[in-house]
Amino acid sequence: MSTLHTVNKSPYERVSMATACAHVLPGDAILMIEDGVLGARKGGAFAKRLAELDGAKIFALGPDLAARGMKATDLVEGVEIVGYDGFVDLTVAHARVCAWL
Amino acid sequence: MSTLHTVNKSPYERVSMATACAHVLPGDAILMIEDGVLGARKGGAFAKRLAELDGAKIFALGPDLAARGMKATDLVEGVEIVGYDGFVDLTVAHARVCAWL
Amino acid sequence: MSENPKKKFLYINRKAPYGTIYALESLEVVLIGAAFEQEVSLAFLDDGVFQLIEGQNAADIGMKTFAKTYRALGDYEVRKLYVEKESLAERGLTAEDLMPIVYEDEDEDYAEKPSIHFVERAEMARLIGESDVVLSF
Amino acid sequence: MSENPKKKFLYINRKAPYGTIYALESLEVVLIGAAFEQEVSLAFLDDGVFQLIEGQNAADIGMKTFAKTYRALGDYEVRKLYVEKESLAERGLTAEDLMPIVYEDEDEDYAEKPSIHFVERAEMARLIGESDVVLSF
Amino acid sequence: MRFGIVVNEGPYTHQASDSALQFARAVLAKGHEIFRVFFYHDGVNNGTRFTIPPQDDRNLQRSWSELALTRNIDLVVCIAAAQRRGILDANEAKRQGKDGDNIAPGFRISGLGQLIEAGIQSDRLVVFGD
Amino acid sequence: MRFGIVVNEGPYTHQASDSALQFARAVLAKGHEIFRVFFYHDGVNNGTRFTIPPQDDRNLQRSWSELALTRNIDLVVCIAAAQRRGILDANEAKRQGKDGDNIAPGFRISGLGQLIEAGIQSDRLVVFGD
Repeated sequence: MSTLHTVNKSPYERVSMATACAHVLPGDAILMIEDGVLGARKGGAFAKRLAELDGAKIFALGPDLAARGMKATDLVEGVEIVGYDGFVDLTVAHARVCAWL
Repeated sequence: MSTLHTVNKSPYERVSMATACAHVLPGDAILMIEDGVLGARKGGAFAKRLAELDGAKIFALGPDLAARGMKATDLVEGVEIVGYDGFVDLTVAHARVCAWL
Repeated sequence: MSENPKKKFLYINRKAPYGTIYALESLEVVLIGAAFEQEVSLAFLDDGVFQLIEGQNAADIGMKTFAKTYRALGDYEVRKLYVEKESLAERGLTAEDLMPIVYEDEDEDYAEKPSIHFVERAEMARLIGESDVVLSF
Repeated sequence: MSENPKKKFLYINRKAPYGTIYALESLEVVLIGAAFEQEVSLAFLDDGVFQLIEGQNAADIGMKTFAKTYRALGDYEVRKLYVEKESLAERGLTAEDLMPIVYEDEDEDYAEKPSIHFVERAEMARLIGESDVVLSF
Repeated sequence: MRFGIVVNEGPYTHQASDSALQFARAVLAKGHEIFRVFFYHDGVNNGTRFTIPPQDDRNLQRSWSELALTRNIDLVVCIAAAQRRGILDANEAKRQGKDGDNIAPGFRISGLGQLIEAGIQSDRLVVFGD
Repeated sequence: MRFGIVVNEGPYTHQASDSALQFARAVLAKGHEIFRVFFYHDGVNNGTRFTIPPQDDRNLQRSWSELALTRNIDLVVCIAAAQRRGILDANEAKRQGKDGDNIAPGFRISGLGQLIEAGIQSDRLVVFGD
């Protein structure tokens, strides 16, 4: 009965991604969409925070990454890229969706 | 030729107030308006940051404080309360206004 | 809706009042939603805790002081308001800074009971994980 | 406007592109503003530095990739783009991650020169303090 | 599965409407069902037929209207939020004494109860916002 | 002194329009001059006459219109931003083949150059936004 957490804002602008990370349970997943994908960049100050997260998988929306010039090799290790179809699958695979707006 | 910096968002939600504080010059002033006044509360995590700021005066808009239930005694020491008329005077007293949106 | 089992609705309030309309319009959903007889909880975390501050007066910014509506929630059978302790502490707030919100317990001779429950972050995470529908604005 | 002395306009870009429209609509102001022959500088700090990232492609989110417009700024006599070093570093970015933006210097036989200048935070603060008009979106 | 989708922001300014639209199309492409798309807060501004985006840009209102008309998706604009922001259908305009309306094809104006109902009737409710 | 004021957000959703209005009134009360109020981004949504706020709430469009009509303040809505968001005057509606318009009294639609001009002609430019 896990939760899919969506985060759509940069962790460098807003607190929402940090708050989402602080409220995941084992088995949950975080999906970065829109400006949220900026948090997935390797070498950024927020990367450490993501690395500390255990028990939750992290996904980033591919079309949003591409828009922002981010390639798979730019991402923190362990972040998985999905498309809109994968986004739908994630909502099905988890019992509920919590949007951290 | 100093600058009036306006900040309208809570420092607990967004980075804008921290960025404003990092870009003031001696003689500048910061005016907290709207949700920005939430940063003026004594005892909050952001209060330390404000205390470190020297060379710039800090103002908070009274009507916005009142809306949010904040009294003069709730504020970090040194924060001065002004009304909309004082806001106008501050824009006149400084050479330019920089809004940290 | 009577053929369906009740669902657990969780409203997540993370935004300060007045600077944006989200707190007010979220409350309007809660009031309408009360008529649907679902299980309703409200979560207040991050800047959402500022919604419950005592002594709000928005007259001089030209807005309605809608804070009193939270006090009426008990009459709408909305009696579970969870406030995150860590969010309060980070903002220099304590329980005493919030308005008292109570409901009348019809099972105990209409005794007034507090609607606000202060929870740790881990408990808040569990609340999310036990909900059927999470509404955030 | 010819009777007035030129003013120093500073456009502050602090928001990431695509997630919101501010970066795009700010750029539209810069392009229109170029016709007014004022002194124009653009500041990129905080998430605004993401506007200049190389390799943007917004096709799959259904939007226009407007990044190439920054490269055309030189033709509009907009040749001073200041990027804050601390903002880049915090986000794990270096100068090599940004697109090259150049202008042709008519005083030096149209030699291509970089429009982007990397500045420390203190220098960015001075730039603000030397402006006549600060536009932020 | 049956989805409810909530859109809290207007077109173009925030990506919410774009993301919701792409998500809705993916839901349908996967063979799932959309019970309702509910437009709240500034999201009601997606429902005006008066927008004229630049020629080389997407037209979000038209895309939503097409989804409603070709796939029979229920697009509901919250009446209270719509009144605050100036989105009217012919009925509302008449009732409120306004001299025109601007609702786009495929959108209908209704109450907040439709949002709660979407929460009850859908297997998943997905919210897009600022 | 002469002021330019910029409003980047629509009514009610963000406080920007309220703050700008209170600031504008204070500017005039102090005997200063307002060269222009420029509405950009979602700020253009302040200029629709279709809003119907709740009876016990403020009416921002009416307040702006009153300021324009009683104090002769120039309220300019950016045309490009307005087209994206569905704010039209009668001329634009006709030119674009739209079947109605929604501009409020006292507002006029014009180009972005009016913003730059406000920056040039005003002693202080004050921006309100999200």
